[in-house]
Amino acid sequence: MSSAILAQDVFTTPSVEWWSLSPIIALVSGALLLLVVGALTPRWPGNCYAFYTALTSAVAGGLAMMQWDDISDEGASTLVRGALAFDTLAQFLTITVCAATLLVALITGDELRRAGNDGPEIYALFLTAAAGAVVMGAANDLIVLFLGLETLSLALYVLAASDRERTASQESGIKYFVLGGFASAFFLYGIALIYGGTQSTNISEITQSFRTSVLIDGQDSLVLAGIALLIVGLGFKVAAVPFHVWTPDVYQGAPTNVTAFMASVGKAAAFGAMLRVLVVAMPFHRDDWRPAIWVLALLSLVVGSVLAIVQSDVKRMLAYSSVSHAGFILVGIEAAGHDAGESVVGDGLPSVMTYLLLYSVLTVGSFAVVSLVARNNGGDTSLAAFSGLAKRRPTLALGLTVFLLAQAGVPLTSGFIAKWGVIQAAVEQESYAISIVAMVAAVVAAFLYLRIMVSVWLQASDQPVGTEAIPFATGLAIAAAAVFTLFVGVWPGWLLGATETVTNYAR
Amino acid sequence: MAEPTTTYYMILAAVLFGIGATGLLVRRNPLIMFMCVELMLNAVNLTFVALSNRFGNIDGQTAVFFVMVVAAAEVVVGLGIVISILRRRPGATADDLAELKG
Amino acid sequence: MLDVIWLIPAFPLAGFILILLFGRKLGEPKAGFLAATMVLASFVVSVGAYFDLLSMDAHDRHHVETLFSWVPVSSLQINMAFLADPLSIAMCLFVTGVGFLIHLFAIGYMHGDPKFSKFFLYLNLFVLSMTLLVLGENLLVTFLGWEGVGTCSYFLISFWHTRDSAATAGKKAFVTNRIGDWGFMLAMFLGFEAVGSVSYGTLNGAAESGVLAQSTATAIALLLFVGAVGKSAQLPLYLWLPDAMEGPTPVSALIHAATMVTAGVFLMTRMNPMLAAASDYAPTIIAWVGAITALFAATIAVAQNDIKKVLAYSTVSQLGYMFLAVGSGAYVAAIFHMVTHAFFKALMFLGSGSVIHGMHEEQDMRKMGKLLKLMPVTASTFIVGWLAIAGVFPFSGFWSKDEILLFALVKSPVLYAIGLVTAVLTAFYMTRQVIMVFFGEAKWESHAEEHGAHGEFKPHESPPIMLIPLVVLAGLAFAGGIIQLPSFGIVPEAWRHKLEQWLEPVIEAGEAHITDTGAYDNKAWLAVVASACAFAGIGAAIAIYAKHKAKPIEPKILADAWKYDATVSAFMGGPGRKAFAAVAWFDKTIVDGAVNGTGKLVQGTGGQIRKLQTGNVRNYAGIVGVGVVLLLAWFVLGRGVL
Amino acid sequence: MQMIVFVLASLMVLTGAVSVIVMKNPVHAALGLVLTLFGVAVHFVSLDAHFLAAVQVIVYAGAIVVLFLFVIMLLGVDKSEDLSIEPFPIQRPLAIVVGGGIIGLLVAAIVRARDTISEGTPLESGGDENIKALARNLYGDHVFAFELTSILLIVAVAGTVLMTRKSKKEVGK
Amino acid sequence: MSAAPVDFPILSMLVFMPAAGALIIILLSKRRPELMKLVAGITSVVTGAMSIWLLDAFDPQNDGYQFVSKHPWIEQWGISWHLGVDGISLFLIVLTGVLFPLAILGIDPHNEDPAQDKPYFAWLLLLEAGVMGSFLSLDLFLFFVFFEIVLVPMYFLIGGWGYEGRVQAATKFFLFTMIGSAFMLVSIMATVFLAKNNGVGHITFDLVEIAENASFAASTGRWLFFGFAVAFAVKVPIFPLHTWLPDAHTQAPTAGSVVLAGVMLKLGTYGLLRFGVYLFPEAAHWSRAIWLTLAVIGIIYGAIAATMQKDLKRLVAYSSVAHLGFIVLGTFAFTTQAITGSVMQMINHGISTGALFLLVGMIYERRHTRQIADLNGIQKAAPIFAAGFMVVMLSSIGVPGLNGFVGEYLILTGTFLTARWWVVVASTGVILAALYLLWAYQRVFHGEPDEANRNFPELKLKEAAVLLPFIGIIVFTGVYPKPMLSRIEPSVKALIAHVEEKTGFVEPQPEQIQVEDGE
Repeated sequence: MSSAILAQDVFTTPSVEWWSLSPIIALVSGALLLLVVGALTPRWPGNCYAFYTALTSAVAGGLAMMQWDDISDEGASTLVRGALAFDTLAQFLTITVCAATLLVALITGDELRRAGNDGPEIYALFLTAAAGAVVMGAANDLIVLFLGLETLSLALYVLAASDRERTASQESGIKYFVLGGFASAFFLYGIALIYGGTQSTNISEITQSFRTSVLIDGQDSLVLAGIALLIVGLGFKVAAVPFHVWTPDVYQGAPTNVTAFMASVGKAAAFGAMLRVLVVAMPFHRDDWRPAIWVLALLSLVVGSVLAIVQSDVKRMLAYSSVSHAGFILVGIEAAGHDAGESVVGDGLPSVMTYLLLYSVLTVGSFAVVSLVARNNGGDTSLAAFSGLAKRRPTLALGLTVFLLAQAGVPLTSGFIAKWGVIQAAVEQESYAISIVAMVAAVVAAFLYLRIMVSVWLQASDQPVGTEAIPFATGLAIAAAAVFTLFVGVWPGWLLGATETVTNYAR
Repeated sequence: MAEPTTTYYMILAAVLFGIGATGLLVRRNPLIMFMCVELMLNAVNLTFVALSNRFGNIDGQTAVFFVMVVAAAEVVVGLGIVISILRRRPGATADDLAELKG
Repeated sequence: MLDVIWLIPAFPLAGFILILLFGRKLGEPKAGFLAATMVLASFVVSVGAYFDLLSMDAHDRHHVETLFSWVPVSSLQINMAFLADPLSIAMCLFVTGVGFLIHLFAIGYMHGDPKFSKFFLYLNLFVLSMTLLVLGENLLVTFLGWEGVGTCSYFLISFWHTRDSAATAGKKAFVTNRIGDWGFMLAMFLGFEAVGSVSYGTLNGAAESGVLAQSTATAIALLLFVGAVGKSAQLPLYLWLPDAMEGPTPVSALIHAATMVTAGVFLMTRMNPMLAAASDYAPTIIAWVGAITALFAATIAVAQNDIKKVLAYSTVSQLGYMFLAVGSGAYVAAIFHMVTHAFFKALMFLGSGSVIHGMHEEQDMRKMGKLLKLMPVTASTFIVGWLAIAGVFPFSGFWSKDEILLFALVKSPVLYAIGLVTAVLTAFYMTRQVIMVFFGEAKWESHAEEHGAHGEFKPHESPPIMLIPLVVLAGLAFAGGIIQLPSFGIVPEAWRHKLEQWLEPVIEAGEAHITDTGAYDNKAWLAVVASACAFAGIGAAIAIYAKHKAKPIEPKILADAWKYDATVSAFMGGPGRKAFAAVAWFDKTIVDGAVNGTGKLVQGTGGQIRKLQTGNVRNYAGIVGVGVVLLLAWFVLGRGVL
Repeated sequence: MQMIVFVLASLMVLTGAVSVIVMKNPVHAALGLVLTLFGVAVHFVSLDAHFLAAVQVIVYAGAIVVLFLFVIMLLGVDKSEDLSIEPFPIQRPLAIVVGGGIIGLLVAAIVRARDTISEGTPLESGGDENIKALARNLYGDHVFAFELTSILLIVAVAGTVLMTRKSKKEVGK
Repeated sequence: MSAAPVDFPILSMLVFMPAAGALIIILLSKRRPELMKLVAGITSVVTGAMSIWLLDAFDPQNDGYQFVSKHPWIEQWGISWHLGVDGISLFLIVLTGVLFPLAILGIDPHNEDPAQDKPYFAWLLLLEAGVMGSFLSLDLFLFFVFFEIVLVPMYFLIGGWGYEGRVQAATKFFLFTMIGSAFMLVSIMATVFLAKNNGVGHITFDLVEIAENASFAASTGRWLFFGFAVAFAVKVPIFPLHTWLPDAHTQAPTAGSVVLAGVMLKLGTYGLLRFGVYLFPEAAHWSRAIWLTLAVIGIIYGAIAATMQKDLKRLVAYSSVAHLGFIVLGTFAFTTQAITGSVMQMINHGISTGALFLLVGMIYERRHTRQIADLNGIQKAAPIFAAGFMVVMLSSIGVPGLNGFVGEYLILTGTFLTARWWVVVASTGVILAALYLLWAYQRVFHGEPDEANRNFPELKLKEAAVLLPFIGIIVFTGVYPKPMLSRIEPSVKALIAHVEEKTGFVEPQPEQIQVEDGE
């Protein structure tokens, strides 16, 4: 009987390129190992969970780097029957995600052990979330992309709510979850409509179908509506106005280390996905989606910076500033939209990639400092808690200043390179208006960073000197982030050289 | 009597989706909000299946399969979060959770 | 000697530096003598230069000494260069000469002043600037001196700066002068644009050779005149000069009578070819401004009671005379009167200084009188000055005034008439002053208690160091006329027109030639008329103030200088100040307000949008939903169906 | 025939859906959801997606809704919610606009594209063809996605554990 | 060509030396505050010495860029580390090199907490590095980097060591300037990309390459120029974008004001010359009427506003607005005299106004007030101090024989050739200058001192030592400006030749009438 079945249909299992998948495998197996062993062993001493997690993500990132050269040699390709793309675009995102995860892991350890609920689950969630993020960036199939998105999101929902001492944490969790589910439903419907228009969910095939048959004057209305809904879903994840509404509340409510993870890994993955969907899959509709992105960018820039300066809670400020940063990145995507799919393309894609990496490091660093300050002020993250930080912990203040200046886009910091790249890409496409708006928004946002710096440097401190103890791991993370920020600010050549290659992605 | 074409099913799905979205906006009970999300997901499923039938292309049904998995996972996590909240403050509605604002 | 012409300014400069460094150590009176010596040295050099020139043929009396290139930028090449020619040397001679005498006087006058050395510091700086002014080979060097003397006069007027009136007067002088400088600068710019240089040689050469357009020449001439009006205290800018009397009396004598205020006249003389090349109305304007100023100031002088104010207004009036001369093309006469005026006006200022000194800083003539006995030297020298300025034969003033009136008549009878009236008034108010101060009854006794400081009060004669200059100046004021004697048919050939022959190479272009006019033939008669006027004035004054034949007519309006000063100040303090305040308000409220407003606006907007962030998850879902609808609408309607 | 099934099933779907959003009592809402799910399952059947129809009934109507009801009971949040009051007056009009807008626009798009949706050869649905095809597709083209769902489930499990595990304090008391 | 040994990168050193000093200070332990000033002093003095050596080694005949050092920095974007100095930037470099040691060694920040010395000197040195870089950069990107980076130290100096309203002023200063830079940044990029297709052929940020080869369409060039112009107009500042200046000047610590007035404002005027006129001759020449008008407004308006100020420091700040109006006037007159005058006036203003702020700072130290109303009769109490103030003030008024006059005269006489009527109005500025400064002087120094001012301390030896260099330069430059002018002129001539070549403009030359003197 069974033999008969086997006889009548020949089923060949797909070939699996294990080596190319190794980064994802590393992350997932790391998570599983941690869960299993962690469940069987008593609580690990010291910071072992954190360092284990950091190590895992380091390994994954390292693997991705090793594969970099293979790609530049053999060129881009797809894996497991076109489920995943294997190109520098994906690898760069993988590296970004892993780097961010590593830093977050380092600050998480100290955070959790202080609260006394250190345990394997959270780290496992971080790792799996990272895996989901990597998948999002590498997905070559909308379904795979969706699954990656959900993996990341579900983990983030839980993590956001994971601090059960603070009701704010749970509130942020439920808010994030409800709205997230809402958004992913739209995203899914978008996939369905695309499927209706192209008979496939595979990006390569989708692009192919457009190449063969181009429907004019809106007969492909299903695809158009699909793109709209996909933009909604992704816009929600990247916190683009008006889909940003969750950001301030969740960023503020979630534990600071989780916030850092959202702002870095979450954004990076979502933007990676956005690039896949819009630039890679929909080049033939670039004139349809570019204006929409233009508007989203504009709104995000303006609303983000304008709302940021009226806040009084630093985490919330950074949340809004992340919205305006999203606006900047969208400017880059808009620029990439001008020549998406062409053989020779401008700096749009590379600039976005650069921005993602640099911003991820920046934001983790900033939130790391915030977590330290908050920890020593009874969880208070209001601006008042920061006043006189320079008198208490000059080094910490210096680190924070570096990150803030970088976010403001002051030269000789990585933030300047990031902004410059994006604006340059936009100007190259002669979209001057949005560039100027972006720069002006940056000035408005600068006021925010100045406010923080003022209270850090120029205001008196009510706490005794040395209130903020700097635990080793967190200190390490902050130092690494700061050094990286300055180093790239002065010597960005190598990074730009690397991002240049992402333009020949798997088609 | 005419056969219902794919378009019929898709329109039905669209309506269902819309109802779900509306529900999420009007209901205050978090559990019911989840249900509304489920409605929206089902609308998507219906679309997928209708299209897969129209194309004679199984991918659509596979997608539905995955959607169901996701839906299940989502509900599990969501209920987990809700439980942990409601355990602390019973009978809380979505409107009660508004400490964070501005 | 000509090639070391630069020594003339160099000596005062040296004095300035020495006193700057060691002034306090030297102290009184060494600093004073040092300063005086330096000026004397310059005088000696000037004399040497004079004889050098004299030894030359009239038309070669022109020597340029270039020290270094000052402001060289491509087509603009300005040198720090000195020009030694009859005019500049003549100026040097009397600037340094009179300057020296006044230095001497000041040593006595400033006795006991805590800032004794600083005073001479300024004086030397002044002489330096003044010599630069007259020696300059181009407009810019002259301007350097021009501003220098202005600055020094500012320092010296507000020398006793703890007195607010002094401080204010100094500021007023500087600012008013600046208004004139505005014209001077524009003249320089125009000159550079026209001939690519600001050196006198080039400018005047261009003017003479007719290369220069008449309109340009006119503009330059008039703009320079604006400068002159400021510096030489003509209408409408004379305001600062009366106030300048706040300064120590030697300063009034040196700067505000003898030298600085005559710089304007010098400048116009120096640029006489330009004036000649200008349209006819240019000199006419100058003549009229001069004439009107002369009369205007004379009327005011009639009613002044401050011994120095009288002299101040008289100075303004006499300067008006000089410009009348310039405008009439009588450059020789202008310079001639400038010199004689320098003598007798310096003399009288110093005399008044001596009186003030003797009266213990009392300046009100109504509290003086009968000083002839107590201050014989002062009195007698002062009387010489009086007769000179009144134009009594044969005092110096007689000759110079005659010259001017002669040319004025040729220019226009009206101007001549104004000149005569002014002459009458001059004689009148000077007589009035002499009577009030030196004759009549001693009113100061009644004021003795005011000076009760050293018991019984008695005015005293000044020390010899102060009297010597008086005597010397008196001599000059008496005999100054010989440098420019008319013929009258009796004066021997060799004695006539010395100054005219001397200046001839410089002013030939501009000098008006009147030998063929009727006025020239009746010179003698004109002289008689002038003398008659002088005596009329003197007589009237004696009748009123000595014999009390009639009540003095001193209307308030004259005492208040026609309310002109008051009006201007009222305008400055009122509408002018309001306008300035309005600008400041505009800056603070509108411009800066706009900037800060923008900031406020942004924050306000933030505050509004913030309200959308209610914290309620269903509202958030609503916002997202709206976003979805809009996006869909764009794609489906915007790009799709429609 | 087909049409009648379609209409009836659609009625089930819509009534269920509407009752989900209007029923005061969460339990009733859950039952409305069940109705919808069944309706969808019927549609699946009439669209030859037999396997999915089965899964729909078992997993959805079975597991998920039961889970819902279970939680409702467990937490005793079954007391009916007063829908007559709406703290945000704008919320409901907004909801109508959003819902209506979404429906309208999607329908517009669907209708506009009705002729351009390409017609393919229907899948043979006799016997277990459907499930076989599904299986091939699942373990063939979508094997990676299939594996990925495992990670998704791990997250769900770990997450729930983390969420519902009593923290030391709670254990303490 | 240049006398400099090729192997010694003098210009790069000028930038790195202060930066290195700042780094050392940051690394020093803050328990040794006395070291901070030492290190700062040494590095700044060495930098100053190098700048003076540069002055000596500079070849006056050569009108090109000298001591050029060029290394690729970010190849991907065609950006290189390209430094060079010519007659226009030379004296700004020297001024920077001289001003900073004086500000660092001569002015006491009055830190009640000695630990504060560390950041103070570090920021100052960083500022010096940034300013040096801005004046030396010949690469658009590089220039922008330095142009922006100087904001940060200045922000912290004002905010950290300023007076009562410091934070507000610092923020205003920072944001206002950043807004300007926002436009410039976009403009820079657009320039580069458009230049690529209009003559340059490849992506490069090299100033010289673009300026020499690129040829933009008139309208394009004007837009690009506008972008740059906004940034510089804010920095200068030009009416009506000037309102950050009084606040920043008034609130900044003395050293900050000195540096701000001395060199930082020059970033704007220098930028207008180097990146406005040189890069977009057509646009600059086309828009000159606007600039001249704004400049004249600035002159008159600044002077009038200054007259009505009650705060001495604010008064000096507004006088800066007027003075910079002159500089802008000369810049857009397009004649050798005017532009040479402008460049010279940049230095003069740096010296005189810098010195004025120094003196006002001393007054504040003694009396803890800047209100003119609270001060009087100081000349009686402290004659030497008053004398010093007087000299500096006269140079600011523009009295001949002092530096201020030469620059002003050149600007006006040069501008007269191309914009006569603007000059006629602008010249009235010299009257107003006398008015507001003398009035202020009278109120502060003249009169009988009251109780509070009777014991106003006389100028101390240390203060005199700081003041003397200023006065020395003031007098020397006024009497003998030739060495300066002869170095500036060739570069200016080259610049104007560049403008003439790129536009139809021809510099008017007054016909030289040669009359052999004296008949």
